[in-house]
Amino acid sequence: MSLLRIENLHMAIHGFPVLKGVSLAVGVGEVLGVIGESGSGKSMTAFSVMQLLPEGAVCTGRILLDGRDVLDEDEAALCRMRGRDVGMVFQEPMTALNPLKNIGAQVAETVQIHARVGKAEAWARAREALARAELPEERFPMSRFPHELSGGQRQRVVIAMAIALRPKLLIADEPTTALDVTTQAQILALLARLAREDGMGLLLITHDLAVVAGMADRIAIMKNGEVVEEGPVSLLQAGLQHPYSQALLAASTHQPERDGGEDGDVILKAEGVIRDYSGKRHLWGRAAPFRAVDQVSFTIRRGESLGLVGESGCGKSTLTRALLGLEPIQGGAITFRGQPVHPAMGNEMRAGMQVVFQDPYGSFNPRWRVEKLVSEPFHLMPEQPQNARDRVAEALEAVGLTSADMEKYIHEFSGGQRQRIAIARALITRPDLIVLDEAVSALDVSVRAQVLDLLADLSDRLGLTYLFISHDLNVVRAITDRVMVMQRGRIVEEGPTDQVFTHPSHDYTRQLLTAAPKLPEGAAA
Amino acid sequence: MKGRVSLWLGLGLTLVFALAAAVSFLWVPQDVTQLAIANKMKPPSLAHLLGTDHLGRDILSMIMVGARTSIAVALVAVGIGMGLGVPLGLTAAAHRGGWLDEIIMRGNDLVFAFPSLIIAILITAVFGPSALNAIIAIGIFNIPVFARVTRGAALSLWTRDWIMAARVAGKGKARISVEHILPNVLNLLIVQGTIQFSLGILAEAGLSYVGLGAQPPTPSWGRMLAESQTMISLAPHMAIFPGLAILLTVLGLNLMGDGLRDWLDPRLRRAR
Amino acid sequence: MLRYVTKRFLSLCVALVVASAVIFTLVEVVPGDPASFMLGINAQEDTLAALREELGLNGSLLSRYLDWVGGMVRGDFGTSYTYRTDVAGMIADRMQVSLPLALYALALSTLIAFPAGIWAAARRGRVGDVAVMGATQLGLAVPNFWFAMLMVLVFAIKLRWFPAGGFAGWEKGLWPGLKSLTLPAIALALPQAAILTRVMRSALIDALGEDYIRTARAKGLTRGQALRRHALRNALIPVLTIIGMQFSFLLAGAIIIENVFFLPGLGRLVFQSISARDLIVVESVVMLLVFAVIVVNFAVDLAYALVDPRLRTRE
Amino acid sequence: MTYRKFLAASALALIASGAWAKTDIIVGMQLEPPHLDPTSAAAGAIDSVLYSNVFEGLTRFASDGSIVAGLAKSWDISEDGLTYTFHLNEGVKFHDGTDMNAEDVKFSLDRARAADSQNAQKALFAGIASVDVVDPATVKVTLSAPNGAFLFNMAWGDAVIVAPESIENIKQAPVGTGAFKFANWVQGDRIELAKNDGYWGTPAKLDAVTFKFISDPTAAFAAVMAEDVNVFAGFPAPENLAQFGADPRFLVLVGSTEGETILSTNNKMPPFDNVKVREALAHAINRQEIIDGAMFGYGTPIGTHFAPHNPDYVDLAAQSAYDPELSKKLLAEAGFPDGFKTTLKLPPPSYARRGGEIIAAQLRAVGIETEISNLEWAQWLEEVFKGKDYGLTIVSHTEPADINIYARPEYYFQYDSAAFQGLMADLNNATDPAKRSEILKAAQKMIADDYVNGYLFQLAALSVANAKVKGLWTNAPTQATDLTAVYWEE
Repeated sequence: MSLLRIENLHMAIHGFPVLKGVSLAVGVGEVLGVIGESGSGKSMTAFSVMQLLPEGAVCTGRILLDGRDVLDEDEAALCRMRGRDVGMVFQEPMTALNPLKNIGAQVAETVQIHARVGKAEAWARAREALARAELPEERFPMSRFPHELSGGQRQRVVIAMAIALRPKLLIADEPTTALDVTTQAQILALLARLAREDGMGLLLITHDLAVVAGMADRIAIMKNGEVVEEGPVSLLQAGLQHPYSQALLAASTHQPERDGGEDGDVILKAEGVIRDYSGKRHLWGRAAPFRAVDQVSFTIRRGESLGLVGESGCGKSTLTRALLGLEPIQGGAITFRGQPVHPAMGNEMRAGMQVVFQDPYGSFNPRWRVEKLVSEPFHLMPEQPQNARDRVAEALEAVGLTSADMEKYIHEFSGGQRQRIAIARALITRPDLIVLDEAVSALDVSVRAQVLDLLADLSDRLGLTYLFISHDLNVVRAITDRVMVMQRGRIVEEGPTDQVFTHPSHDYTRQLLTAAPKLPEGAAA
Repeated sequence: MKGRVSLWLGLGLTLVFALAAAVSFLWVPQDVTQLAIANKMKPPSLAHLLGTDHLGRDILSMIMVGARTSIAVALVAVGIGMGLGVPLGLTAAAHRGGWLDEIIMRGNDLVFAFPSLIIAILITAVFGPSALNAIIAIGIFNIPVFARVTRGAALSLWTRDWIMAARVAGKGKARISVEHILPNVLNLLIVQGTIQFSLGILAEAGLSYVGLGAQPPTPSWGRMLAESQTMISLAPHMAIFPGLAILLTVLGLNLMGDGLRDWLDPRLRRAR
Repeated sequence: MLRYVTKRFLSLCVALVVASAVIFTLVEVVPGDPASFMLGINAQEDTLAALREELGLNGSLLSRYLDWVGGMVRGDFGTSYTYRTDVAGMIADRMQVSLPLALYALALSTLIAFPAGIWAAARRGRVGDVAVMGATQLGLAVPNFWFAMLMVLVFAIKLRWFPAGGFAGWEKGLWPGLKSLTLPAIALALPQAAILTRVMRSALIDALGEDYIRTARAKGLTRGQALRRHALRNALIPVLTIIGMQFSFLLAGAIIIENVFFLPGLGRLVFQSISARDLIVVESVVMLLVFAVIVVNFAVDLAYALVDPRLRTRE
Repeated sequence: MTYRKFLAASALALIASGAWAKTDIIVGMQLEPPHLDPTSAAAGAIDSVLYSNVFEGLTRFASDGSIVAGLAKSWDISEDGLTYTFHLNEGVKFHDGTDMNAEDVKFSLDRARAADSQNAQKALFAGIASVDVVDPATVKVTLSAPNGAFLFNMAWGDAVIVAPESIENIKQAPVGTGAFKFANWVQGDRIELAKNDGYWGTPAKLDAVTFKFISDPTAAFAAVMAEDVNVFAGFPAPENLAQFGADPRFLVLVGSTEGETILSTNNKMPPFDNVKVREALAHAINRQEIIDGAMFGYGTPIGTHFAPHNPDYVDLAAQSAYDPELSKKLLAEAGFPDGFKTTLKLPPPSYARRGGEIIAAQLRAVGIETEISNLEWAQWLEEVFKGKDYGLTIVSHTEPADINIYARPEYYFQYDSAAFQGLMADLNNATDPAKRSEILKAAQKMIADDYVNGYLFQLAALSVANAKVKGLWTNAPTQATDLTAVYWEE
């Protein structure tokens, strides 16, 4: 008998249908991976089980937990169920904890809500739960506050809260999406172990096929509020049936076709670059200065695609800003086409390098039309070109949009289209170097594949030089000729991409590669 | 939904008084400079819809002309606050963390620390009471409000990627502030402007109440209230109608501000 | 820590010096001679000169400024021109009215605003919420001096529950004093309560939208429990800021209400001193008020640290 | 208050409602004294509290304005009118227990006329050549020139007798000889007086007096209505009096004051230097409308600068009767057929503010545009009185018998007439009552003929009292709230 059985679940928010007849089942001790792109309804399915839906949501169908229909329960019964029978882990550990309460109190609260026990007993059980989530009290006293913990540690606190009462079912909604790749591996391992030890059912929701490939018993693929395919995880190798599933898998392993970069002359050169931040001011004074970039040296040659990988906080974004001449450096030198790069450099220098940012939703002034957005870098020209409109149209067409899109506002475009507009904006001054700062990280896999194709195509056609910055090893591997690995402000390894990925020389590189979730060998559409 | 109701209600109330002020330029039931002592303190009647005051003037006409004073004072005070506060806030945000930011914000704190009513009284003691000086007194204290709101909103905008893109496009801080920041804080400024407008009307009434606002014979709601206070039990209409005028105008502006906030807030709009 | 305090103290001193200069200039440019105000229209020139000499009005601006600032540093606020008494003593007397009045009004506004704000936030969008928000809109729109007048008409003249004004003094006991401050405190508290209710509500609604509330709900807390245990304290920071601002405002901003109820408070002291050109009193009281605001702001900053562990230090 | 006193007081209060009358009173008034020395400030509020209650002079004003004996029980005047010999009452003690004798009189008068004197009415003492102590009960004052008004001058609050022993703290703790002694002052709120048991004259009937200061007219109305005060002396809102009058709990007292309320005109500023313009101004003004509109009917129209209740008063109101047509004609003759613009600067009292609005409307009707600015007293003194920077202003001259100000060319309305100055010199030298009366009448006529100022109305003394309070002054010949004879009716 299934622990959780969802039958023909329909859910609409203010009359707008979100789920259209979802049916799923999780058995005792089973791990079900639910995969889907944004808008597929995978998270809403999870919240339907908890009945923690946004205002105006109406569910029909059946959600049977241990044989009882959640949709028939009143609020009091639901409160008894949540946290005791079903635990939940969320995507964003940085905000999932109350900043004003220490972690002990927050975990103990789960116990106190459900079990009529004294404070000491509740804290004892919280201690135990934290220990099981690998936050032993000796190293992580329960009096710690959330802000004193890293993202991965906070996620462990959330997990401890969810499993404190050993629920029958644990729902994990993208539990590792916000985490670095090494932390992700640890958290996934922890979840797998807890499910195994307690015989919990685990409903693991993710956008990443590779994440479920390693730990799910069965998988379900969702699209537009429907389950398009469900079956054992072995389907990944055995062959997915539904065309969407196949396309998803193909996109996840996509390798854009590109010619190898030829060796041109050096256009950007960094020598011993140092970037210090004066300590942050806080209530009781100023923290010690922080060295974000430490003695970094490298070169980029014309026509080449250079990758820069590293986990969050390693200094790659800081380095990017220094390379673009937006912030001063405290040591070393950066030269672009033989001339020094610094915040006061001339427009002609700036016109030579452009940038594409990560967030397709935050990269554009929402009040400007596309024509104005794309043509903004013309500001760098001594004078506005005569054929400005034609050049905007040309750039838009180059990235697969039409000239008619010039008249639109940015909110009329999807995430992938926005990223194309960002690329068009970067192309408009015909720069020598384009810096791609996590340019595809926020995109769904299928869109990401298309944008990567576009980038490969553009570099082949226009002979562009890329500096490709990402935390995602798979992406870097797909698009770069050479790669640098950055850790704590330093470049720890550098070399041709294939060589670094197949024969890493530095421990850290090896760690990264091991931690990255991988699709099983032979997974193919 | 609720936002819509308060927006329309607020807009309606505000328009009524704005219209009354506009009409008063062309026509009022009775000239407010004409006194008719024999006809004083008459309760509302067909001849005088809202009655007459202690000098026999028509209260409806007084309220209509008084609306001009209130609106003009509050509007110009908001203008002063915006005109100086917004550039200051933009500058501070553009130089966030720098000495300029520090000076502007400390200056703001200092103005905030001063007791506004006392300073207003001092200003009128220096320059003599008049509508203009009331405007200055109210306007000065609007400056830090707008500076803070602008800076706060601008700070979060400065971290956006599109600002970075503009910097990559070689644009300077001033240019980015005007082209990118200002249009995107405008919503907030409009909402804050409505609120300051309503506070300005209350402040003008308060100043006039203590005799520091517009001077006779220019009618002013606050002075009408002040003059009628001793007669409130003799001729309650004299105090009630100007009081209601203030109350309804301020209410209208506040409702409009609330409604505008809900309507302009993209977060709330998306949820709708 | 020490460095922070020193820095904070220095910036506080700079602020006070700038404030004192601004106040002094503003007050000294006020036209009108205190001596001729005191002696009236039949005074003779030699009499006026004698009085000016005694009041110390003949010195240069700079020396008078330095005398004033120097005196304040030593705790001597000077001698009132008109009353001819110690300004510090006068301020202390008036504080016996102004301080309790401000605290009383603040207590009332908090007592109204907390339950009303919480209640409205918990019922967001429903009838109760709309009613509370409507009431706060009214509270914001009513000119408080006018509301005060209506209260006097009803509660003092018609019903005789409270005195129409004046201050009974504390020497007769707590109740007569409180009684005479009740109507003014209500008049002062009304708009403040409206503001505070709105801040409380919106801060709570913001807090209720946070992820950690969802986490708490997933633990099995009811809506109410999540609000009380998690949202409330997080909502307190903006509320504290407003309470701090309101306190300093109430201390100085009661001039009109003090006039309506003829209370011998600080506000009326300044008002009368300005018209009597008792400049030293004006300067000293305004300086004191500015000082109070700065100190209250500092206290609010410290209170943040009590509420929010992120602001406490661990290093 | 000790516990026992408290018991006694409550017992008293209980009985008061029965057989015995109340013996304490709360008097409201608008202005609070800045300090409590009547001899070194112009503030009328000081006299309102202390005159005759706490401090007394050699002579004093009676309620009808006549001059009667005060601390001096009698006096002799020399033939040439230069020497006044005052015979003091015996056994008079200051509140601190020290004796009041001729030395104190000499001290007080010498202090007031000294070079460094801070007396606001120093002119009152200007004619004194010397003050000599004859014996402890007799003092001789020698004048440098005869002064018919000397006894009148000595009755002013600025001429009360103070003691050298207590002069140091007089501003905070006044020590006088009156029927009440100063007890307590809560600044900003109230002043308390207590009965002086050792008073030399008729003892006061009240045991305790509290003066409460309520500046806001609305608050004053509320305080009276709520019976927070028993008497309000100088009630600031005439519009409320009808209501009090209709209420059996209250009694409204309407009396006369020495306050000639005038539209002061800057006689040196064109076009007011033209007598035709001033005459036009006079005819443009409708006095009755001002009295009705600004004072709600309280006030007596005047046609010159003189109090109507004074036996020497000449009614000249008809000479400047309201006649806008005549006014326009006069303006045209003076060369202003289309009128002109001027300023109208108004001090704080409501007679000025309301009256100003009405006068502005009346002047507008004949073509004179006025720009009104409302000033505080300090500003008014600076700009108008001292700076003479004004066209028109409204003010009530409350000093008694002050027609002599027209003899001062530097005075703020800048009337410079040798003829009038001569009249005043004659008046000073005249001691014969008939002669003085004749001169005074001529003086009134002269300033009316010259239309120096617009003469509006005599300010009324308006007070409200609990109907059971008896013995209050109705008229206000000087700024005083004499409570020495006040008692509660049973």
